[in-house]
Amino acid sequence: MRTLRYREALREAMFEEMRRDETVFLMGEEVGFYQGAYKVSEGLLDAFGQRRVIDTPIAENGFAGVGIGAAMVGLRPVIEFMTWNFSFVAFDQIISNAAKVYQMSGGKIPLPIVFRGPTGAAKQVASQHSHSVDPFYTNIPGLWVGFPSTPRDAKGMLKTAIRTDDPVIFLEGETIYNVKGEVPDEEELIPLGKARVAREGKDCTVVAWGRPYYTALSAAELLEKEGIECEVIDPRWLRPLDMNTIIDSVSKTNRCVVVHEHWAYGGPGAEIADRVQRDGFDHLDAPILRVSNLDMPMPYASHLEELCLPTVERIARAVRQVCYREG
Amino acid sequence: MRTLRYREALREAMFEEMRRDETVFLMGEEVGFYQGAYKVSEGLLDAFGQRRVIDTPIAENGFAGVGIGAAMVGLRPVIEFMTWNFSFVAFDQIISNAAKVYQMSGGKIPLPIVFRGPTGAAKQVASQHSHSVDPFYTNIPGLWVGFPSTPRDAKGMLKTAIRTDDPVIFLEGETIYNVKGEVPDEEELIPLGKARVAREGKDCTVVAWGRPYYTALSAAELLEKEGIECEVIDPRWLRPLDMNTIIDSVSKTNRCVVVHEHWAYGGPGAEIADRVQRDGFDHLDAPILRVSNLDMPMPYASHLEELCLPTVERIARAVRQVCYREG
Amino acid sequence: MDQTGELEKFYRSMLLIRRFEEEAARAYARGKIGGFLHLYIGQEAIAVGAAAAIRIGYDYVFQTYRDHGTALALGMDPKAGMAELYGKDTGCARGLGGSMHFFDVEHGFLGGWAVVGGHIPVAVGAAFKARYAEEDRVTLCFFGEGATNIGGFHEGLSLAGLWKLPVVFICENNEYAMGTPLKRTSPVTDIAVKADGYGMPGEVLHGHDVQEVRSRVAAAVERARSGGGPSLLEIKTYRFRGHSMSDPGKYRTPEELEERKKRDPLLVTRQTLLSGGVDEARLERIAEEVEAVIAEAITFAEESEPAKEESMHRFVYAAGEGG
Amino acid sequence: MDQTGELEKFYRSMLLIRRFEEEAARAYARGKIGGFLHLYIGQEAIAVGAAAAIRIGYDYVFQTYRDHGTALALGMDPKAGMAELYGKDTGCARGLGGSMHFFDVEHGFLGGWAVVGGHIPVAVGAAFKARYAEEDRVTLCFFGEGATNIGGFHEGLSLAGLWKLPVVFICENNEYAMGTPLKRTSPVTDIAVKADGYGMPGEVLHGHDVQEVRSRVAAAVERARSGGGPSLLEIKTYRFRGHSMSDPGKYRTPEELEERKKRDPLLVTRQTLLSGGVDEARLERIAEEVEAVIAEAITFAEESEPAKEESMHRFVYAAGEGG
Ligand SMILES: Cc1ncc(C[n+]2csc(CCOP(=O)(O)OP(=O)(O)O)c2C)c(N)n1
Ligand SMILES: Cc1ncc(C[n+]2csc(CCOP(=O)(O)OP(=O)(O)O)c2C)c(N)n1
Ligand SMILES: [Mg+2]
Ligand SMILES: [Mg+2]
Repeated sequence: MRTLRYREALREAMFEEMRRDETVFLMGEEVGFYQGAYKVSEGLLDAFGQRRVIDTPIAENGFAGVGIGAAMVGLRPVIEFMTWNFSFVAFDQIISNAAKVYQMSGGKIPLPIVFRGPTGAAKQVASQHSHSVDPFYTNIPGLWVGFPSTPRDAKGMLKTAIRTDDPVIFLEGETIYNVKGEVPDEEELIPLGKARVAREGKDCTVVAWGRPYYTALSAAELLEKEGIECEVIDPRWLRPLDMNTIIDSVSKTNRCVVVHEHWAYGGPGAEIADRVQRDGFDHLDAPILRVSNLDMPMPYASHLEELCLPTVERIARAVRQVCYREG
Repeated sequence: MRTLRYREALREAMFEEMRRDETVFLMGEEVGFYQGAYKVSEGLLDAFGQRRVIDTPIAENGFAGVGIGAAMVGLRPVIEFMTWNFSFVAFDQIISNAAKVYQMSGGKIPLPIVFRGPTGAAKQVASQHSHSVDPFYTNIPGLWVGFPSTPRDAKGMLKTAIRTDDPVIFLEGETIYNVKGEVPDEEELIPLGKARVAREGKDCTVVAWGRPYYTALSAAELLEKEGIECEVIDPRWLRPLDMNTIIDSVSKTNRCVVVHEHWAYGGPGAEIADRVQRDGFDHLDAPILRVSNLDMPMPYASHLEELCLPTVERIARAVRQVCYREG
Repeated sequence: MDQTGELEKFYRSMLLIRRFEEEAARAYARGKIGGFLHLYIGQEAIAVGAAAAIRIGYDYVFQTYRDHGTALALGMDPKAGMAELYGKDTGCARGLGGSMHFFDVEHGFLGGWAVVGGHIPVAVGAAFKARYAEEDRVTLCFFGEGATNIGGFHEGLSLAGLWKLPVVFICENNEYAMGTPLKRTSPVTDIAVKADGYGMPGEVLHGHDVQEVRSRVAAAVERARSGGGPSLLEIKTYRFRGHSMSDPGKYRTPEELEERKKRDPLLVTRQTLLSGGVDEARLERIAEEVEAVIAEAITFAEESEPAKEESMHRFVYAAGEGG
Repeated sequence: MDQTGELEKFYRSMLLIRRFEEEAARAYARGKIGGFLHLYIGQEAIAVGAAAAIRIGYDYVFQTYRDHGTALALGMDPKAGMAELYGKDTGCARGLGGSMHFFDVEHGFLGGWAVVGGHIPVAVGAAFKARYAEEDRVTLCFFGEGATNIGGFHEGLSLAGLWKLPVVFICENNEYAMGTPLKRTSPVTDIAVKADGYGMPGEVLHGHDVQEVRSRVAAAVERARSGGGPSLLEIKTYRFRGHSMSDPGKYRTPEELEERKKRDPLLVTRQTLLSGGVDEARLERIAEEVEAVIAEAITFAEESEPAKEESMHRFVYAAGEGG
């Protein structure tokens, strides 16, 4: 095991997959000479040259489409969005083309492509730059959606994503690029659609990914002191969801809180809640609660931004509530 | 009362609002000389001329943006997407600009604009042309989302949408343009965020809008013969959701089925389910079930398309199941 | 092949497309075909001329929803095409795609795309791959003049121009985008003018002369193949039918239509052949052969099994869960 | 006003912008300001020259995230600007917008937009309204050279060109889009060339001469105002700082930067003023006045109340539920 940052783990995944497979390439804004806007691709240009690490103009619709076309005829593109906010100008390429090629061609043309980049509110970058895109891309059949929380998962999931024969939406937490964690020395592929139990506990199941995963772990520690033991589950893949792992946990805890950094209406948060109530109805001793971004465009001022995001306190309050432990 | 088609009711709403308010105009592809791809705007060019009924090139990002800019400085645009599938190339304009202007300007610039057009699968137009956009736009704070099911609501809701000082996403069912229904002679404004109980019943609450609203009514008739009385609720506005009306109903029926023509993952379907389990937990005698589009790109062949959409049989089965009336 | 022999081949191919679509229109009227059906009638010389200018099965071709002609010109089996329109399992996309999404990988036909402008960057991606893999494949990317105002057009051409990729952009300017004539949609009336902004040559040619199309496209293809970068060809043409089956085409006068029909590529080619010494009987025989192919395609489509439920479930993901 | 008097005014305005941003950069380093902060340092003559070419408060102006200079040149109160950067309730957007989203409706400054190209169609919409309302307002739309490859640019310019709307597109070509020089992003190196495709005039001018900017922009504005339609002006310039505070700007050489600083608009204007007979003391006085304004702005920002929680809840919807 070595200790790597989330950002470095992602870089290693790309490095190893590009070394292994000549058809893998990286394309996006500032991924090459600038070494990546968030330095995820640092060093890749040196290692692989301009043929395989390609800086693009600001034209997300264009280069997302180029990736799709290249994937149709045998390459395995990794397309970086500088942030997922900018995927909105490429939304049509992803939903109408990437998610449809395999079906439209009657199963003749698989589309091995990864779209990746940071998502969520960074720090005070205000409303146009603080979107969480989970609700948009998880709705769409034909796409896999991954969102690693730890360096280990970042590496192992990205490697899986690159090797998968379908389009993968790969969401990275912009604020957790610096998080450190252990990553195995040997190669590891984290399978599609497998969640991870990050912390065991018998009183309440907490499902969380991305930055709120860490907030949820902190809340779990706090609650432990109050005698509430949380089981924290990181779904890792948002599509497909590993409901077995979640339901197994709920059947033990009989309670569930979902924590996510996206607006509350719909999205994986609502989907998980719906599926837990449906598949775990008889196990539930309390309604499923969610801790979400407040329902408003992200404000710039730092103290307001904090209020909008899931906090330890909001999570703890939700857990206490489902455990009927309110004061 | 007069009998109008859904399409005519929409047209009347635009006609009346344009007559009433000089700042209202209609812009989109083929809305003028061609009289609208689906003839919703038939006659408007004749009545109001080219200044106020404006044909555009195929440039949704462009003309959606033009609408936003015009609304910022005092006009009240109605922007027609020929179908909502084509809003994907304008997605950034809607989420990053329309939904943000009021907040970004610190409350100085309201944005009275309506984006409207048909959504959902039409008939055999295949995967790229059969999207339901409800899950995408309902997630976004700063937008109101309406989806009328009847001609009366179509007219009264569109009038409200045009008069509202915020961006409104106005979804019309492509396959119900021909549906006929009664529309009052006098002016009617259907208020934002008010649902409608379309059919009373004591055994199961069924929430449905758009085409599935009619499918749900048919299922309710079928079930009546089996002794199950459904209460059918048409939310009319998907954002904001009128949860009071829904919870009131569930507190009576103790059961709920949500029927919708969008893919299952997330969206209003999951949101309603989540909010019912949360706010109505103690009333529920069975898990909330959903009847959704099958989770796949829409196939072309007509018999397959039918399988993908909510059917009377699938709805009836779900209702029987929550009523524990399965054979 | 001699000139006349080649032209005869082109004629046959154009006639096949024409008859395929006429029969498709009839089947549509009889409810055998559903959804949108956009006919290529009047534009056949472009597909046939362009197909003759490339290495079929090696080069890549992308088209809009108005795609039957291009697919057939490249050699797609009319049976697979008609079966697709009928929503049959034997269709070129197993009945999942329909009229707007023909695909025929063996002949390099990579769709059949229904969002205006959306396929242009995708086609550039295929050209990107040829460069990446150091292959001398060329990509043809077709679109209508109505597509030239949309972002996808701009971004696709910008990238191709910047990277000097081997792609030929073919704008089939049939004067209308649905009901809207070019002058109400574009600030410039010659599409080719836009090429300058992308650092590539722009050319205008006429689409009723199949040999002219072949040779002009071939020149652009050779330039692309030999590393000379992309081009934008504007081919002036006209569609004789409405935009799709539901469009009566009221936005144009009968006189305009009659005028344009004088340059019907089939008529023009037929006249050239006759004046080149080919006799009526020979053309008659070609017509009969074509009828036989079309009849066979219809029978095949009628008799094939409907698209399978299994297909719609299966062709969502290529990979199983687990990668 | 005489020539020198005008130039003095321009100088003052440019100095104000420069000093505002230098202080903003310091406050950023001290953690008083967060998020992205894109400085305009080196480009000030463009904002000031352009502002002098329009009817402020009547005409409409749209800018990217690099927006402080334009807002200040139009007359936005530096206090409101600095307070916005500090996230205060007294900021021009109540602390909700920050650096990238300055707004000042009274001076016709309609933002402050952070998605590249996204505001271009929006600006065209403001121009559309002027036509609709039969007003002779003109819209200025600023963007970087990096924005010219994106769809929004194309669609915005296409619509403006087609409808001959009263808008002046001003491309501030500062040679870099983040770390990428123009030659690696655009197939043509003169942005103005692209104007042809949109049926509008394209011009190139230099951005260090504020009077040249004023008069060339004024000509385009007058054309637009009098019904002559849109124009595309490419103004060559340079930014002396990195793209934003986090960019050390390693992609360019110190020599290049030094070379460009010789055309620092403040330096150039100062020299022109001095050789035009204005004495050092006078310039010193201007500098002192500016310092006072900046100091006041900082004090104001420091002392203002933080942005209010109520604001973030309130400014989501303008209409109550019920319409
Ligand atoms: C982005 C988008 N907007 C609108 C449409 C609806 N639409 C389909 S074809 C068409 C006209 C296209 O005209 P043109 O590009 O000239 O091609 P033609 O049909 O003449 O071959 C329109 C508006 C669409 N498919 N995609
Ligand atoms: C659609 C989109 N893609 C990417 C970005 C990230 N980004 C912000 S500024 C910028 C460079 C813009 O360069 P240019 O247009 O030349 O303007 P300048 O910063 O030089 O003023 C990029 C890539 C963005 N904001 N929007
Ligand atoms: Mg056309
Ligand atoms: Mg620049």
